[in-house]
Amino acid sequence: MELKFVLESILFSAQQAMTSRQLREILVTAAEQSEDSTIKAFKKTPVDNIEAALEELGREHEQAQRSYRLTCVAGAWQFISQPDYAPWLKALVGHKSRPPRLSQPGLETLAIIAYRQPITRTEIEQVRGVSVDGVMQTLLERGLIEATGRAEVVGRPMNYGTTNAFLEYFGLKNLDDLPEAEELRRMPVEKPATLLTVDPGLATAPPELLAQAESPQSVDPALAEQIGLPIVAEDAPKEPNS
Amino acid sequence: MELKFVLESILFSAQQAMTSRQLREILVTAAEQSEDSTIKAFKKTPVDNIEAALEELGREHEQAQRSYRLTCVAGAWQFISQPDYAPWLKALVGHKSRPPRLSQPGLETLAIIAYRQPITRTEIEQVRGVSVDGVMQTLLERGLIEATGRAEVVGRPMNYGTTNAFLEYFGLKNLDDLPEAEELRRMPVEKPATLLTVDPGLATAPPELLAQAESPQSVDPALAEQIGLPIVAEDAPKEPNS
Amino acid sequence: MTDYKVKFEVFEGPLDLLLYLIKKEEVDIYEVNLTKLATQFIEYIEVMRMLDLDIAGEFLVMASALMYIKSRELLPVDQQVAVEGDDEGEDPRWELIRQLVEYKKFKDAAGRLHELEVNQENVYPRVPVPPDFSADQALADSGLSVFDLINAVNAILKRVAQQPEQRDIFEDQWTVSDKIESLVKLIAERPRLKFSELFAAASSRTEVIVTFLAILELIRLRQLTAVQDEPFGEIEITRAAPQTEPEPAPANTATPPAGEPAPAS
Repeated sequence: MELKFVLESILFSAQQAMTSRQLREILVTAAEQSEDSTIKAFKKTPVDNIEAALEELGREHEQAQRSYRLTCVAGAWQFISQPDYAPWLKALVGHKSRPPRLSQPGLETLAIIAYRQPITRTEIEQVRGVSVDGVMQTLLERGLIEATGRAEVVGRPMNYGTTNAFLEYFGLKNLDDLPEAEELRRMPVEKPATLLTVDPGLATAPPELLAQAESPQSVDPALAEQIGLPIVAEDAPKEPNS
Repeated sequence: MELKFVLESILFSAQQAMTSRQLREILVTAAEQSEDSTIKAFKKTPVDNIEAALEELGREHEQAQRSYRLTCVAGAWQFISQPDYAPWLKALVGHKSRPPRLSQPGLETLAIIAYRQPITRTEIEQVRGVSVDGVMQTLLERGLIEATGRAEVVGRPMNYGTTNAFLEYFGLKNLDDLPEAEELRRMPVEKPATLLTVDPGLATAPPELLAQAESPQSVDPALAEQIGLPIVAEDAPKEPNS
Repeated sequence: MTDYKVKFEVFEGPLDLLLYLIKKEEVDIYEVNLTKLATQFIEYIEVMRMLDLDIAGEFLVMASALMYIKSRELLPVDQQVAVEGDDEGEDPRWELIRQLVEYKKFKDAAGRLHELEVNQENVYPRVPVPPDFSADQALADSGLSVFDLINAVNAILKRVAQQPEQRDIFEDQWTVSDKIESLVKLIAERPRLKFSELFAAASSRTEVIVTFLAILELIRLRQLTAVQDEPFGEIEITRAAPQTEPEPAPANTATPPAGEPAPAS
């Protein structure tokens, strides 16, 4: 019976991280409860030997390259799974996964709304050159944008703007705090008297609209990054995670 | 990301043994909650692949010869400790609560049912040579056996078979995992080519002596001991095989 | 006294008794002298009767069967053949041996099941605590995002970069786990620290990064909490609520006597 395997078996079944001293207590308890000389032999194991065995175990499990490791944090040893497998473990424990991070169209649309609010759906579509119905729906559901009133144009369409949740989501103090705000605000979106300025046959916005802006294509990922929009979304605003 | 390691990580963190179907559900749930293509890729993993990966994992952990291994009991996979380390785990988590061990008649009856199922009560009694009423009752109450239908013979008696609880109690993967399964299942005892010729001897006790059940007064147990009978003192036993 | 009785506990039935007798003779079941066996069996039944034991009906049935076999053995061989007939299944000797062989197999199987039963008592399934993803929320709970922290670290890195190149030799002296340990000690002494203070002594880019990773790990493990009293104010690090600390107090109650010999490991 090798000390390291005895320790391994204890740590593998333990409900919490254990220090070498706690492990030693288990060795002592087992020795006292048993008549077996093999088990009694571990009673007087010095803490130093336990620590050396733990280090060796840690290295072995590191080298084994499995889905879990034996780690030591602040002197306490514990088997933990590798972070790569978190998505499945969340599914296992029924952890309500956070809403998935915003999609690229979502981020672009949000950026347009943030910098040009209040803005109508049609105006957003002018910039993006594509329909934004689905994306708007998602942003509304996640509480990042809201209807702010009606635009004083033909048909009186809804105006949209960002919410406080939006500020929280991106850790912003206020809208002025948006990075490079000046530049983006200059991006022209005409407030047309007539609603149809986009050629319905075109899949993308007329180039001249965008050419005037500093950004080449609508809002590309690089820009989103530049303005500090996190690529990985943190938690959803409205839903305090359980 | 290898399937087997994903499965391993789930089993490593699971609170109970899991079947390949349950594991598959976790893969599906994780895929639905994620936007990551790596995670989504496991959504349609066939159960067959999962089972093959589990078998491989089981072999790997067997070969690793550590203090624990991955087992499959009644179709559900779980990490368990090697029995050698029980003294320390006892010290760590205390005694396991387990139903009392089965009696000898219980084990014999269970063995007959396990290897010969489906089997009727009469067939069991033919093998054991004694009544099994009390024993069957106990086994049924403990959920180790169950009625599986009726035999297509005169009187249509009940057939009995073992349950999943039986596999779990003995730590068996399935019925093929029973010790010497092939030999004991449905194998008729072969009659040898020649039976040994038995020398005629003298009868010591005429049959009529046995037929009349006339017993003398109770006899000193020392007499029984003298002729090598194992004896147990007890008050008024009704059922010798309970 | 009628309530005092002696009971055969060990024999499960007549077959069990026969196996016992065969074992005593140290012969194979197929080679057993059935006449002798019958004699011994009946002797046992006699003793049981003398002891006023409850003799189960099965024992008496078996005794009769043995008597029958024995009586047939007494007949001349030519008459035996006539009695046996053509159907070998009806040979009572074979029938008994078949039964004994079969019963023996299951008795042995029962023994193996018992071994498995005992083995299972010593098997402990791993029952881990469920993975706790609420720890991921530690940051969110504090109203901070990881970006706030990165931002703060960035500022510190810039400051370090502005310092003249110095002590590059010591670049690699820190590991994350070293830092974790020193932070745990520090936070034990001073429950509330300014984020920037933790980096005050940092002399290299590596050390800043290592310190930062250590803080993140401790926050994840719920050892530390990051708080910010006002938006964009100074971030402070405090000890987390104690209930989830992985190292409970009893750890210190172990008293390892020094200098004791180690067991062979």
